[in-house]
Amino acid sequence: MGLELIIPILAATIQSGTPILYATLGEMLTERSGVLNLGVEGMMIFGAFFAFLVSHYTGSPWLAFACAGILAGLFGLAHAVVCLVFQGNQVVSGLALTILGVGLADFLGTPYVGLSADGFSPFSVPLLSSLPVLGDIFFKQDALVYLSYFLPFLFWFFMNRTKWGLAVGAAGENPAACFAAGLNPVKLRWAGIFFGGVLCGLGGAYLSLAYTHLWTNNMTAGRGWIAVALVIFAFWRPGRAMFGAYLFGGIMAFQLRLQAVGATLPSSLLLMLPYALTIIVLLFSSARGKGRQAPAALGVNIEPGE
Amino acid sequence: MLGFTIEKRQEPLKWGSFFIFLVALVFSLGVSALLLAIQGKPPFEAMYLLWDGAFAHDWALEDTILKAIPIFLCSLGVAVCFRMQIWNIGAEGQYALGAVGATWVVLSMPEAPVWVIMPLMFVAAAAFGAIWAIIPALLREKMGLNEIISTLMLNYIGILFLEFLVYGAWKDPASFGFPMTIMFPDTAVIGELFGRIHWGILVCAGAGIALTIFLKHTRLGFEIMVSGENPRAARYARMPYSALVVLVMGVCGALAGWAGLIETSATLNRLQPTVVVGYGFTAIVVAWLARLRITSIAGYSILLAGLRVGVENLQLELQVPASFTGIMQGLILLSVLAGQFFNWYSFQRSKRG
Amino acid sequence: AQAKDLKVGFVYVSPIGDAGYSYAHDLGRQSVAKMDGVKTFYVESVPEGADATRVVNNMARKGDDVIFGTSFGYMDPMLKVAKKFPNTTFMHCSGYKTAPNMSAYFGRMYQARYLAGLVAGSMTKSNIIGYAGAFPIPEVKRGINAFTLGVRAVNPKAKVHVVWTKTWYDPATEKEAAKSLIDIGADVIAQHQDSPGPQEAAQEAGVYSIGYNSDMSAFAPKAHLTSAIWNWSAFYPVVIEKVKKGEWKADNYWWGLSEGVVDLAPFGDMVPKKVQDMVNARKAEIKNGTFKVFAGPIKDQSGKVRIKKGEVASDKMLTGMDWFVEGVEGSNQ
Amino acid sequence: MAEYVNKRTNRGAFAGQTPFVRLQGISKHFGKVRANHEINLDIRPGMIKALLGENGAGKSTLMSILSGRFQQTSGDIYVDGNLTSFASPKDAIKAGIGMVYQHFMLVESMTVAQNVLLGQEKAFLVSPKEQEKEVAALAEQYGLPIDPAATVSSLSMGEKQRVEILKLLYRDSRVLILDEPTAVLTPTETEQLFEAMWRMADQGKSLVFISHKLKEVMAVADEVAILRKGEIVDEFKESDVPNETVLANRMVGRDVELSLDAQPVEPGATVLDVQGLDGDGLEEIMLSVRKGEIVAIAGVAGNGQKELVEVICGLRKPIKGDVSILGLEWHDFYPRPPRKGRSLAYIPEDRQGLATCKFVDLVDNFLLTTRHSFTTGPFLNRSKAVDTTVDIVEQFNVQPGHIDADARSLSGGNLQKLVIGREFYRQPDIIVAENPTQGLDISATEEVWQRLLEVRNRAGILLITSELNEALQLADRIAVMYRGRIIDQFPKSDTKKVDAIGLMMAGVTPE
Ligand SMILES: Nc1ncnc2c1ncn2[C@@H]1O[C@H](COP(=O)(O)OP(=O)(O)OP(=O)(O)O)[C@@H](O)[C@H]1O
Ligand SMILES: Nc1ncnc2c1ncn2[C@@H]1O[C@H](COP(=O)(O)OP(=O)(O)OP(=O)(O)O)[C@@H](O)[C@H]1O
Ligand SMILES: [Mg+2]
Ligand SMILES: [Mg+2]
Repeated sequence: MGLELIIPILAATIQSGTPILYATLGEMLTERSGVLNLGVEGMMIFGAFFAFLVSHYTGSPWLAFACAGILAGLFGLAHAVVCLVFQGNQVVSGLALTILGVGLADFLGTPYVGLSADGFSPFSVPLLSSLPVLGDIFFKQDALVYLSYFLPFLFWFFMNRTKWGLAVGAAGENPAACFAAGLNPVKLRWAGIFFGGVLCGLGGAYLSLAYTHLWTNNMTAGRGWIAVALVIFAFWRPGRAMFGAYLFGGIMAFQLRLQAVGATLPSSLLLMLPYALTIIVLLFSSARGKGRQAPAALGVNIEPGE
Repeated sequence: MLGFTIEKRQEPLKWGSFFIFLVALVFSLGVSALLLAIQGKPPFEAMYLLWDGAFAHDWALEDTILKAIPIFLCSLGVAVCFRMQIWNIGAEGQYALGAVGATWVVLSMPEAPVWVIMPLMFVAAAAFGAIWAIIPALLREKMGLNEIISTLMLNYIGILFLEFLVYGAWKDPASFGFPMTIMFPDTAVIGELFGRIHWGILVCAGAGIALTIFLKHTRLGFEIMVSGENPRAARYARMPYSALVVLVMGVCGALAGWAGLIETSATLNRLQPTVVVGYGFTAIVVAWLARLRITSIAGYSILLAGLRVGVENLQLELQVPASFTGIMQGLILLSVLAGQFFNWYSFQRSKRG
Repeated sequence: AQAKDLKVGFVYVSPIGDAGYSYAHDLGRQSVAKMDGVKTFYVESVPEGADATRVVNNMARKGDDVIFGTSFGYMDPMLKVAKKFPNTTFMHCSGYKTAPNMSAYFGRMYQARYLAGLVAGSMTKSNIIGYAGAFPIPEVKRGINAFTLGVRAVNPKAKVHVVWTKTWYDPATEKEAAKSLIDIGADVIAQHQDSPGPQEAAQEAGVYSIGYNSDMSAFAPKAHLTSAIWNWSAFYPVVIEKVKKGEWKADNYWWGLSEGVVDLAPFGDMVPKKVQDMVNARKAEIKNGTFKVFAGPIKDQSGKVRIKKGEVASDKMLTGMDWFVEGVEGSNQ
Repeated sequence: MAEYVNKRTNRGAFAGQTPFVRLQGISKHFGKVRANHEINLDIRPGMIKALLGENGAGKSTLMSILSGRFQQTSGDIYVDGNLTSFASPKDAIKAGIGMVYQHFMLVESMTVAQNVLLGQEKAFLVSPKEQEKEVAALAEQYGLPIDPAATVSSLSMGEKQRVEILKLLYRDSRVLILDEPTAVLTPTETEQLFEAMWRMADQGKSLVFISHKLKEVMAVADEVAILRKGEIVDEFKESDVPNETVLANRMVGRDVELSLDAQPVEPGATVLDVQGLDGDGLEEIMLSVRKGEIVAIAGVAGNGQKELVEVICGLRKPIKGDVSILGLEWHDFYPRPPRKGRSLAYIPEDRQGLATCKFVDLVDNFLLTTRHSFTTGPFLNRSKAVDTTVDIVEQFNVQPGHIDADARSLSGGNLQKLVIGREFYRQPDIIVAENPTQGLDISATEEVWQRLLEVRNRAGILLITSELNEALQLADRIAVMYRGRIIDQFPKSDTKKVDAIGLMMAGVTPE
């Protein structure tokens, strides 16, 4: 494969990695606040549907993008009610959220299948896009991709350099300490779940506004689960989330092109590649023991009156 | 703030917990009915149809139980892992591998008599499922690889492996190119026991009882319980922690493998990709709802199976879309989960102003 | 004259909201529902296998007079149930087994595919045509083969590259598959999935596209050459009419262009008049039976002759078509 | 043993001022448990008030109410004479009240500065440099040296405590509550803490000091209040604090002996022999324990004791050197699970996290290390274990004696008694006890010491302690550890060396 095929693969890598990147950062934020939310898939598809819906009726992709995030975040709050108020098990609640979200999006979305809506299209960034190689890979994408370039840094900055970010992190590491310091870890977790949900919704919106300009049922097709896995893969660090999302998207893009050039391997085997490689890459990095630990209180509910 | 404070109970509710469960169930059914009413469907009739299609007739109950069998087996295994705080979400892949293992036996000795082929199918399904579970167990213990991620990825790989075989080497030449193996010979089919219920249900009963005894009354069961409660204490008490991890994962894989075998042999009579329909994920939900208790797992398996079966009746009679199953399932889960709160806590009118 | 309504049930493999295969069947159901003295029912998202048996069984038990199962995997389940309900009429789509009260039926989509192939072969400049396939099953492979035969009939140098997505409706992946084909130089993209993702990819890249299921021109007005489309409304009401009149008998219904079950969507403006005329002429020949798509000699990928000169592929061979014709590039698994 | 010299300078300066805080009729119930009952207490500026009481007397609960973590069932809190109520620690912090909990409330993965400023950052954007500067200045002001940029997980217990205190000082707390602050500290660290406390009191702050160590209470406290079963039974002002014995008797409600009579026993065979153990921070460790003797390893926590104990107890593989236990090489001894006879018993410092399972009942906790004595074939004979647990609970005076209660419902002292009873059940030949009385009250401490002395007749004991007093009370031989090495070993009778232990612990070798 020559450069003329590698550049499109890398450009496609970024595109297919972007929705996963948004969702991974969303789940990462929620987990950093100490809550495991396996409802990523549900929130993503919720976001994808409402993004499409709003754009279809208003013709404004940006408005649609924002609405998708907010609505997905609100939807995610069901998880907060169950886990933060009623002390429900986070694993089941998240699974339930996925089941409910996929069901609702399906239920509400059926009349809109096959319609189209305005969305984001690629444009070249002046100057930067004329860079050799890099320009073609990074700077001929759509606005949401450009936005996502900043996201890991913003995430890092928020968690490490802002008052609220540090507080959210404390709620995930040691809610009792957080409480004793005069903060309210339960409120912080509400925020973690909401804004995590917002990011997941934005990831979903990317699928129906930028990746395609369409809505169909089951549009997320398992990407939410990949995001959950990538949070662990990334050791809860935003920079590595970017790496993980692009790695995954890259292998996906690569295997399709391998088929396109006429490889005769059975497609089942090629499709295994992204999953197998995720394990292998993770093995190498965890063997080197370079992981940040999971938030210490991840998945543990804050009991009332403690 | 609202004039109420939350009090922790000294003892969890016993019979009250069943009542709470019923209230939560009724609540979620009420919300579902409301959704239907908004759509202009008759809500009470809908709830009746749901009941009718899932439990009210012999055939309905049979359908429900048939569907509950694989869910129960997967859920048993998942619950054992969760008891040890091993987050195995790979039952789906282990189920697929079990189906592959059983089919492998059938394809390699289609002529063998039933007393050879059947036991070997069970051995192979258990072994294949167990291997698929033990890989992540070993990766976890030897290389420190998080098992959530490895079991999740192995789900995809296992299912694709099944597809690889069925689309390729194992394809029935007489299937007109469709991805399916040959029909199993009668010797390899799990037969009916009473009504349409096949004797796979005996496997469930056996596995349930054996597992209860194992967990409650054996030393290994005790060690698993302690390792789940406090892994550090397990190490302190010199329990073979890594070996236990491999053991519970192996048990889960074997049980999920059997579920795959039973589904392939008893209901499909051949292997095809559609054997994989998400029982492994439903099992996780069931295990948690049942709070990892084996008797409750049986109950919740039947409940969730009944829901899936009953909603078809809704579709047939009221043209409610299939996605409504998901909505109802999600609502029931969330409200039962929230309701469990009252097992341990109560709201008390606060004494201070 | 309506003593009792005729009850007709449909079983779909995917949600009818998929804008594709099940949706097309459901349009057919809707035209049945408009008939006098007929009531329709359906269950969607029924997995092939055990669930299908249960659903078909329940429909029969509830007194449906005619049951349509629209996916290949329903064949054995329907056969099982058909034995138990001899007074119910069973119609199974895309299979080959029949019973005294069960027919097989399908549409000759490959005829429309062949015509689409003629268009694609005339329009390509790079001589590379991309084809995004769903699953490597005979129905899809038959379509790819017919399409390729069409392409090579007008352009023997052209090749058809196939990418499998293993999805029926994942717009993102399907679009990505189309992009991967465009990256290797394809300038016409055809598809056999239900989402218009590949159409979008073609439009964005400025290449041509060919749709499937229904007229997909709305999604890619600048790229869309034509679509190979289903029209089940031409079939279902006819069957019901037969049942009502008591004329129904078990058979193998394979309807095609001539009955209107499959068709080609209107051409895009960019298709030259000359090409349109050529395709329409061939269409007429197929309709009146003077032209057969799978008429020998036809070689497979390895150059081996599969259909000898002077022979025409039987329906049985078409049903189980598991190889690619010469000119297809890619794995057939 | 070092006597603390009170270095307060202006104790009298705040006399007669109105109390910062007045508690009136405070009661607190946990379900049926009455943790506090009708408590009245004044906390006055410039005073160090000691709270004394047995385990479970209600000290921590009372202070948690004051710091806003718990809400009282009834009763009033007055701050500066005004009735107030605290819905959360936030309110208490605002009122100037802060607490250092027995189990530190720190975010281990954050830096010292981040922890100190947590929830108190002045601006939305946070600059680590600024934060560190600020914390360094504060530390300087109160004489609490610490590296503000260090990650908390890398700190010693004493340093963590300093972070906790800095947190309170940063919040301008006027009332600082310290719950058993010295339990985890080394003598030097304790001394530093006291100096800091005096300095704070001299600046007019109020301090509440909870401790089980009467010597410390006598040294630092201006006032003493004694709790028993949730009620205040005695209060002493500055002038009339009585002596240790009286305090102890008031606390327990009966006469207590404050010292033991440890008659030496004739030592027998060697049960533990460590030769040239190296690696994991350890250097050339030579150590042996014989039956009938108690060898104490004294030293500041974090000087390799943990690693040494883990190797001896089988939780860590020896990297280099020989460890032989009961005549068997480490690798021959350790594949075996714990069994009755010819075995080693380990009484870890972390009773709740390591030695027991919190959410499991006493029988299962008993079975933890004795399970092989109750196994037939693959099965576990639980009914036999129930009988034995009942015996042990009775014999070792574990209160309350419900064997179907969870381990977490036991107080620290009673849990320790259960652990000791369990470990002795196997009739071990060697016992490794790690700070066995940490956090225990006087009577529980006394009981544990007695048990260890009794068992010496048939076992050798390795005692790891950071408390000099404990080593002196129990040991026949003392080894001092510093930076992974044993820098000296001597019998207790060598008074000259015994006097120099404090210096040795700081790495200074006499001569
Ligand atoms: N969260 C709680 N839930 C139930 N009971 C509790 C709780 N906290 C404390 N108690 C009970 O309240 C009583 C007082 O406990 P507290 O911790 O205040 O004692 P303490 O004097 O601090 O003991 P120690 O000297 O061991 O620290 C005990 O009987 C204890 O069992
Ligand atoms: N969640 C709880 N439910 C019931 N009792 C509890 C709970 N948490 C704590 N307790 C009780 O509170 C008491 C005090 O708890 P704490 O953690 O202070 O232990 P402690 O007795 O002070 O032991 P130590 O001083 O060794 O830490 C314990 O004796 C225990 O009985
Ligand atoms: Mg206390
Ligand atoms: Mg205590």
